[in-house]
Amino acid sequence: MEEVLFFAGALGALGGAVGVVAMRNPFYSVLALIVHLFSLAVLFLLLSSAFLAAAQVVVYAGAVMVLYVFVVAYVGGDHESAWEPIPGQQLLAPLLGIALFVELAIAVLASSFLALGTEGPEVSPGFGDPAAIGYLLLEKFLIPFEAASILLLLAAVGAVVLAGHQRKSSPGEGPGVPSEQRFAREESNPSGDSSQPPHRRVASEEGPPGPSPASGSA
Amino acid sequence: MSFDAPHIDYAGLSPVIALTAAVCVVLMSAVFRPLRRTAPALTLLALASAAGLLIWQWNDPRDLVAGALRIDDLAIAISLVVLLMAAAAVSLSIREPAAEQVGSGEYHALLLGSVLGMVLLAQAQNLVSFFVAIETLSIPLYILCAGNRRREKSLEAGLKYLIVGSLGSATLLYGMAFIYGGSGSTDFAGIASGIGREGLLGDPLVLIGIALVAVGLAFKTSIAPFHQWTPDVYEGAPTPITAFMAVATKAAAFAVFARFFDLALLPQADEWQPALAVLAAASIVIGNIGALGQDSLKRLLGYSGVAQAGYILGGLVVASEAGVNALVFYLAGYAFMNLAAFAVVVARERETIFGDDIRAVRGLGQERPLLAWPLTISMLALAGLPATVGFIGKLYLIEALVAGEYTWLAVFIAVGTMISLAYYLRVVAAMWMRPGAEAAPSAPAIAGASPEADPVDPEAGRRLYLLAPALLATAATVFFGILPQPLVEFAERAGASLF
Amino acid sequence: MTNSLLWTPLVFGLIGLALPKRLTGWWATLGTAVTLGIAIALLAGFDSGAAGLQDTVEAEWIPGLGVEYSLGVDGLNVFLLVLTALLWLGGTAFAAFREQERPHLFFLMMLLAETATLGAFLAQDLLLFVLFFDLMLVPFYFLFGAWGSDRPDGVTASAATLKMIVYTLVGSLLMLVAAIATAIVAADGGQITFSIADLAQNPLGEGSQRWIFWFFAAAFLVKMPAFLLHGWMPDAYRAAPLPVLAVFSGVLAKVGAYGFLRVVLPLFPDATVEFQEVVLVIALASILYGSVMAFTQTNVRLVAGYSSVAQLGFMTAGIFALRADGADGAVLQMVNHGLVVAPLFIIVAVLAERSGSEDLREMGGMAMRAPVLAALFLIVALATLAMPGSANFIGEFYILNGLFQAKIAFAFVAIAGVAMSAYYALRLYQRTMHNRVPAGVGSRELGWRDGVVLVPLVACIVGLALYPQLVLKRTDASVQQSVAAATGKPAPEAELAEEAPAMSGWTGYGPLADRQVDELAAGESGKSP
Amino acid sequence: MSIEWYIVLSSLLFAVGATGILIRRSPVVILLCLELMLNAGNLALIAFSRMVGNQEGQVFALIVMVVAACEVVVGLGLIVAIFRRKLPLDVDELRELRG
Amino acid sequence: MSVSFWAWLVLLFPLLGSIAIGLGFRVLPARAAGAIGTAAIALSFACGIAALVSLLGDEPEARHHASSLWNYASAAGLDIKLGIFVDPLSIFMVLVVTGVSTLIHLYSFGYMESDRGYRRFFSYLNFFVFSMLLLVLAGNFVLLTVGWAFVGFASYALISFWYRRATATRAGMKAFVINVVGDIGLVLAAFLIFRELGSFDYEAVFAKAPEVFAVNQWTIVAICLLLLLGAFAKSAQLPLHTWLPDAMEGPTPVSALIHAATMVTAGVYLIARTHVLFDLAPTAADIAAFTGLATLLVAGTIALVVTDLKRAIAYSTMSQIGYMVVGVSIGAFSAGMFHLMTHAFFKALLFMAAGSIIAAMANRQDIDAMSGFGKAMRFTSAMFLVGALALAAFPGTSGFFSKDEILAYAEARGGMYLIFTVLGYVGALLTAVYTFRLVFRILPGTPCNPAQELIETGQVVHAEPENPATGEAEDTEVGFPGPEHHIAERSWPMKVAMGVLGVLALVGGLVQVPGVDHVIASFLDPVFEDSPLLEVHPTVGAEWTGLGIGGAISILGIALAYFLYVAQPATPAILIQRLRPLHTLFARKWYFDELIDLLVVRPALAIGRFANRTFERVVVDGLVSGTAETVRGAGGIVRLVQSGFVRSYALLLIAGFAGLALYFLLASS
Repeated sequence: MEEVLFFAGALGALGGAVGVVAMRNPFYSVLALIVHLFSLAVLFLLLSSAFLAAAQVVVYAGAVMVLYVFVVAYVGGDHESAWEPIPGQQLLAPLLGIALFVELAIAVLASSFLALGTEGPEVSPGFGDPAAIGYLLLEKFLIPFEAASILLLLAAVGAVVLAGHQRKSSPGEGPGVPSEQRFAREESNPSGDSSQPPHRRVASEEGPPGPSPASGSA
Repeated sequence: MSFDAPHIDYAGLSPVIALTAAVCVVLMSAVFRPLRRTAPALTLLALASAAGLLIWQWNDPRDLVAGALRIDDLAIAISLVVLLMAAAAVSLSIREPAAEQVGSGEYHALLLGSVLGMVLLAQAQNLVSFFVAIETLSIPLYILCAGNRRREKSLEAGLKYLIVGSLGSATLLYGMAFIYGGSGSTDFAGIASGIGREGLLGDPLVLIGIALVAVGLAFKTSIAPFHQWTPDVYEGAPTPITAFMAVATKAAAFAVFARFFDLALLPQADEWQPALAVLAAASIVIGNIGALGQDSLKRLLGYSGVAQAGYILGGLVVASEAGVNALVFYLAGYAFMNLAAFAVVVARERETIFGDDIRAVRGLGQERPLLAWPLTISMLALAGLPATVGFIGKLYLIEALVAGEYTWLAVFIAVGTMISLAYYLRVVAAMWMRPGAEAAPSAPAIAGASPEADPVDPEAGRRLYLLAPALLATAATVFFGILPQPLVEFAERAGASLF
Repeated sequence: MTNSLLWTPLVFGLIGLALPKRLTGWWATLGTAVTLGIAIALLAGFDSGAAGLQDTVEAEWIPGLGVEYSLGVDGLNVFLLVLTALLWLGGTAFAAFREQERPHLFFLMMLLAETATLGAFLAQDLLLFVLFFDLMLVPFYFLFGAWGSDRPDGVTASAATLKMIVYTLVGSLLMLVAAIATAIVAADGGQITFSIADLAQNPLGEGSQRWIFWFFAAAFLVKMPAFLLHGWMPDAYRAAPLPVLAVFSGVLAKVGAYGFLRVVLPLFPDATVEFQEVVLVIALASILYGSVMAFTQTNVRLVAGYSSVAQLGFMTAGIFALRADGADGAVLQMVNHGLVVAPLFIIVAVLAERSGSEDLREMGGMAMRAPVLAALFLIVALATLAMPGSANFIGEFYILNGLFQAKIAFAFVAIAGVAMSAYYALRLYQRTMHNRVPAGVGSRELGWRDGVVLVPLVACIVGLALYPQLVLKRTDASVQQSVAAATGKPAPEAELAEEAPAMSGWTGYGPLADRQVDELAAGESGKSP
Repeated sequence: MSIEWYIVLSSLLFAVGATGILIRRSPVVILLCLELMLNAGNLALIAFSRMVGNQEGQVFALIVMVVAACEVVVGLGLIVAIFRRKLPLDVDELRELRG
Repeated sequence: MSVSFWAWLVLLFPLLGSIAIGLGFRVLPARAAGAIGTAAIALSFACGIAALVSLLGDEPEARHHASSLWNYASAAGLDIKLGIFVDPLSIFMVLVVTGVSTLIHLYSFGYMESDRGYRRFFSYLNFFVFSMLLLVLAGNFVLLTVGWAFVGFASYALISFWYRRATATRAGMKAFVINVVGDIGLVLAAFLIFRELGSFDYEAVFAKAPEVFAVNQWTIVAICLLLLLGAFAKSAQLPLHTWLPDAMEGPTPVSALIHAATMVTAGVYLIARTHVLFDLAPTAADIAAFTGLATLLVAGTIALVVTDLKRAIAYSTMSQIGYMVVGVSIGAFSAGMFHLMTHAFFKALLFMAAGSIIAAMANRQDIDAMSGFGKAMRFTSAMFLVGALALAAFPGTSGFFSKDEILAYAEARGGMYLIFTVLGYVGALLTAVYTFRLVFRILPGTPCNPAQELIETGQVVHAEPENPATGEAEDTEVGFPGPEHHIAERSWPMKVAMGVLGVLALVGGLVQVPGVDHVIASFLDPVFEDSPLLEVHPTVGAEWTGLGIGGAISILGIALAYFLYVAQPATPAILIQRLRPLHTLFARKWYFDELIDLLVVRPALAIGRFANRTFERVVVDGLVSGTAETVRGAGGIVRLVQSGFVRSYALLLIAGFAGLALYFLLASS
């Protein structure tokens, strides 16, 4: 039973991951990541960390992914061209990936930790349940916990700062349209199906007429 | 399962608390219009108080909050360097376009946040707080680098920094995971005892973990070959931010580098010492030859930063008290040298149309001696010429290296210094000497020509908030070059706290 | 005393910044004059005969690193100090008589350079020595670069200077490493000290001596410069402003030779003996190559420059004869060469003003209207070629004698340089002063301004020619000590310096003693791969 | 199911994520790939925590999630800013800084 | 008043004179300079006499005094004092030098009268005398070297006295450099002496030498050969003689003083001075003797054919010095010195007369252009004739006694030394011929234009001065015997000087007539008493036979010359036709200049050019720029890798990790 679950989860996670990397359309990549996250949650469960599994589903698959979807929808998830400007990248990247995996795997398999071969020690039923984690967070890891909260705050501020409007649309907005017009444009297509974002540098050929995010959300 | 609240030593935590509070307060100031202008003042106040509190804790090392942090002289020393740079950055940020676009409040809040991260990092002795701290340090910097959204370069720098930085943290995290797995603990002490266990010493699992962590930290300290973000981000980011992170990030990262490797990973020293030595040598060479013929001063300083990081790493390689002393000393000196240079760059950026191009400082010797001298001395100091703190710093490092039987690395430092003269002196020559061959303008896009231009302030070179940091830093550079003993003792206290 | 000698110039320089432009030059000259006064007082109070240090200053500096602020005077450096002070007075005065752009900076740098140089000579702490050794370059970087002259063929002053700085720092940075290594290896684990005297007490093991020796040697040989390491010299010499060049080649080159005596011989005796021949070969190469180049050059500066290469070769050879007489000669020759080359460059400056060129082919016949200039130049030229009767001759005589007694073959090669020096020095004089006057050369008599600078220097040459014993007497004891440290032969008592009885040479320094040296050296070199 | 399996899986995921960063040019997708790597780290942490039988690893993982979220937020904000600035959303075309 | 006191004074006056004239060159009126100069030398001559007197005061074997002023350079076991050594030999030299110098100063007083560089000339001249005296009085080898080099320099300065003449400066350079080679020989000898004997002092050295060295031990031979190097360079012996003929570029009084009477005989003095060493190294002594012999013959042959008056006399000087060298080398010390003295007299005289004639010729020195001065300038001609007779060893003249004494001694030593006697007489024949060749070409016959003008108008021609060597017009700014020329007939100082010398040249030989008296020998012999060779003594009979042969040969030679140049003036041309190769060989001076040029000068310059054009550029600069380029290139690579592509940065990062991980995996146990 456990094996089945593991392989299911493993396949899901792996598939999701590969999907993220392989999908030409960012929108699909996001979806693939969601699959990946869900199957990871399953693995977490197998590793007797229920709370983490839950958090995974709620925080990630929930909140974060939604954020992604929105942004992709806003900036327009157009396909990226297969054109590779960096010589050798397409060749080296996979090779390095494999090398990376091999090295890590060797490290694991060659390790002399006997425990690696086991399923881990017997643990109390409370292992990894919210209470245990909570205690740890408030006792030993109080500082990281607090720090993380500050970090969240800062990140939020940052997001506002970056994504928010220019404070003063002073000269130097660049030779672009004045801000009002841009607003107008943004209002004009709220779902952001600006499949042709303004001012492109590289003419990227349209991908296969798959369902555009707009239609997807429609 | 009963909740036993950890003992919280508020005195020890006070600097952190102060900074945290400061972040919130400064943010508030952004919300209420009338308080807008007070942000810099508030920030300086916060930094000063934090510094005071740190000094109050001087020479009283102890663990805080269940060993998540440890406040000792190393942490305090590094934190002080960070605070110094932060204060300088605040001063340089006055009238900084980026600050105005981001909004003074947010800008300074983010700056403080990053400082908080660094202070935490300097104290961290637990993997979790280590990781959180390093992220708290980085994320605000990502934002600040992109701060001047009007300039494409700034955004590009932000994005690059974010992507590569996150990649670095991911690596770091993965390494931490392995080390945790190998030692079964997240506390540095626990790790040390864990990996030191009989039969497990030199286990591939742990070693790979070390490799991953090394990469992550090497990235933060811009050690080659993980340095490539450095020149780009330094050039793209708003100059005050560059000035800040050039030193502060390095300082904090090196602090935890030293703490983690010389404390937690000491049992494995024989394995990681050679590796780090090679990295150090690589960044000395790459940094120095990369800086040759750079026209952008910020870029030049970026590459030189890579080289300097290589020197500093030498202090860590030998895993000895002398090494850490040298490291701290050099970082402190580095702060002064860099500050002087960047202050001048900021000034010239604002008063000429050349931006940070080397042509911006041509003929500075006659035009603005008060700006020329700081830049000259900082260049000579970075080149390690005598009567500057740079010389003593190199001396200190070399002494540690030779004592630690890494003489070949010392030779590398010497050779690197020779190469570095070629570009440091080029800047000096531009300031004092007839243009000659320099004159042929190898025209890179002059910032002024593009619509991204920031307003020009012909008087910037006379503004006290730019001159003061430059002159003070210069004075310090020379003073500690001639009477280094105080700084040496400072460094020795710091080093003593690890061994 | 020593302290004031060291810091007076810098203090004057800093005060000078506050003065109005036209005064700075004179203020600086005054400063150098005061320094000279102190130096002479030092010399007057100097106890000849004594081998050890005198007027020492000891103070903690960086106890954390074992670095001490310790200065001292002994036979090795006392005259170099006086020479430094003297030449700087000359150079500064010469510059002060002329309009300088940015005088504040110029004279500040001049005086800073003087302090640094004096420091290098005074330092008795290895690291302090290295520090000053490097520091010397900084002011000269500015002086050469900012006040130097660009060449028509596009080699800018700053470029040439950069070349010089990087090239010479190659040596001195390695020397920094070597110095630290010396101290640490010597201390092995114990309290680190850089005090040269202490380090000399417990020499290092063979192995570490070998490479450390070469690091130091590299630094010194580049500074001189020696054959193959002189790549920086031609450009730098052509770029440099002449008054500065006068002090530069008058004094700085000697620091290298001095370093050998002060540092290398006492600290690395085994390596010294082991590599004696190698260094001698380099020295001979410098002598021959320098001379050959000197008589093919047409640029006056380069003639002087390459002649210095040859001269420094002689000094190196003298030192590495590893005999007291050779080393004595070397020290004497350092002083002489300084005294000769500085006026030479000043004369070059004067000539250039008259002929509007520094090329021999465009000069000539100037003696007619300028007999005084001609006479002074003649004296300088004769001293340069070590005319017997000049102190330079005594210097070379001692050097060659030492070499002859130690390594006869080398002496025969080296002496060829003497003949060549006769040719190039006289050629320099003839081509400028004699023969027909080419067009565009205005032969004018020496102005009193230049005379004031030149005559005293020449007077010193003459004076020393009449009584070289002045130097030898004071240097001998220390030199013997330094050499004895290397060869392991006990240093004879100091009275040798006072009044060497005719036969003492016969008894103590006859063939026997020399054969010992030879065997020693031979044995060592036999061992070395 | 022995811990090794989990670790090997996580390292595989890590490698895939890394590869993704190297071959994808859309900043959004690159962010996703970073997520992959962080999650690989999480998986490793949790597996190890199971192996050594203490929950510190799990807490660590939890914190990592938070951090990841922060990075995402900032990253996306940056992407929006770049989009606003009418620059192409392609990391290869942001290369004014080089040399 | 001790001997050494006087000796110091001897040194002092010329130095003072030189300095006084040199410093006062602006204020002193021209004549005053000349007067001071002459007076200074005269004074020092007087002191020389005084020294002689007080020297004669003490016992013959006690006649050597060393005295030193101060410690010149003594350290590390070397002991070099500023000391002099006075003994009959040095006093003898002092007297010859100062005596002749006084007369030549007097001569110059008139001869150089209208020269721009009048004061400079006397300053140099005094300095030369000082140097020469230093040379002969020096008490140790170092000081000897000093004096040695000083005279070298003085000769340089005076040769290139007319420094606008390219030929003059070149000649000066040549003389100086060759002399420096000689100095080097001396210095090396000094080193070797010090190595073996541990001292530079004459007394110590000569005292110790016999104890330390076995006869003909290689070291002592080496020492002597090195000394000879010095001696030959100075005394223009083969093969280092080439500078002497060129030295004639200098004003004629200079030729008379330096290149005939005094300096060039320094080598002879040196050999005599160090006879102790040469006694220990017979081989070296013989080498010296044979070199002298070769020189005297070669020079004689050349003198037969050169047409430049002064050069011809110069070559005869060479050959006469050859005699002296032979003399002192084979042991005829006093005879050699004696010849040195007489030679000083008549050769100086010859030069003075020649100078007077050349002045009359307006600086032309080509004998082909001269004739008939017998009528034009009676006094000069008379003096020239006297000098010629003495030089040709005409019976009764000074040369007659001195030269033949050397040959007689050689004959007395017998064995291979007979060669010297025989060839010496051959040389004597040559001497007589070439000397009277000059006489018969110049004095008799129909007067040439200048002579004619002199006879008719009593005016000396005022041709535009031109360089006799190149024929280009002189740049008279630095003078030359001046716009008007001075001949003995017109200027009393010249007349006096020549007159005195003429008398000396005639009767000077009478001080040492075999069987009659031997002033010189008895005066000098104490110096050489320790020499085994002193035992050798030609019998009076032998000497007289020798004198007879010598006289006969010289008369024969004169007759031959008369036949060739007066009786049958055509024959020389025919002979030249017949012996074309021989003549060219002589005329080209046995190709010595070419040889040296080929062996020394060209290679040196070639090396210089190579070093300058090739080595410096390629190797030295290559070393610098090469490294610089490499570094710069590497920098280029780094900047290339810094492509701006964030993904390639990531790639490098991960690659870096891969490498690091690999290392750690390998390091793992």
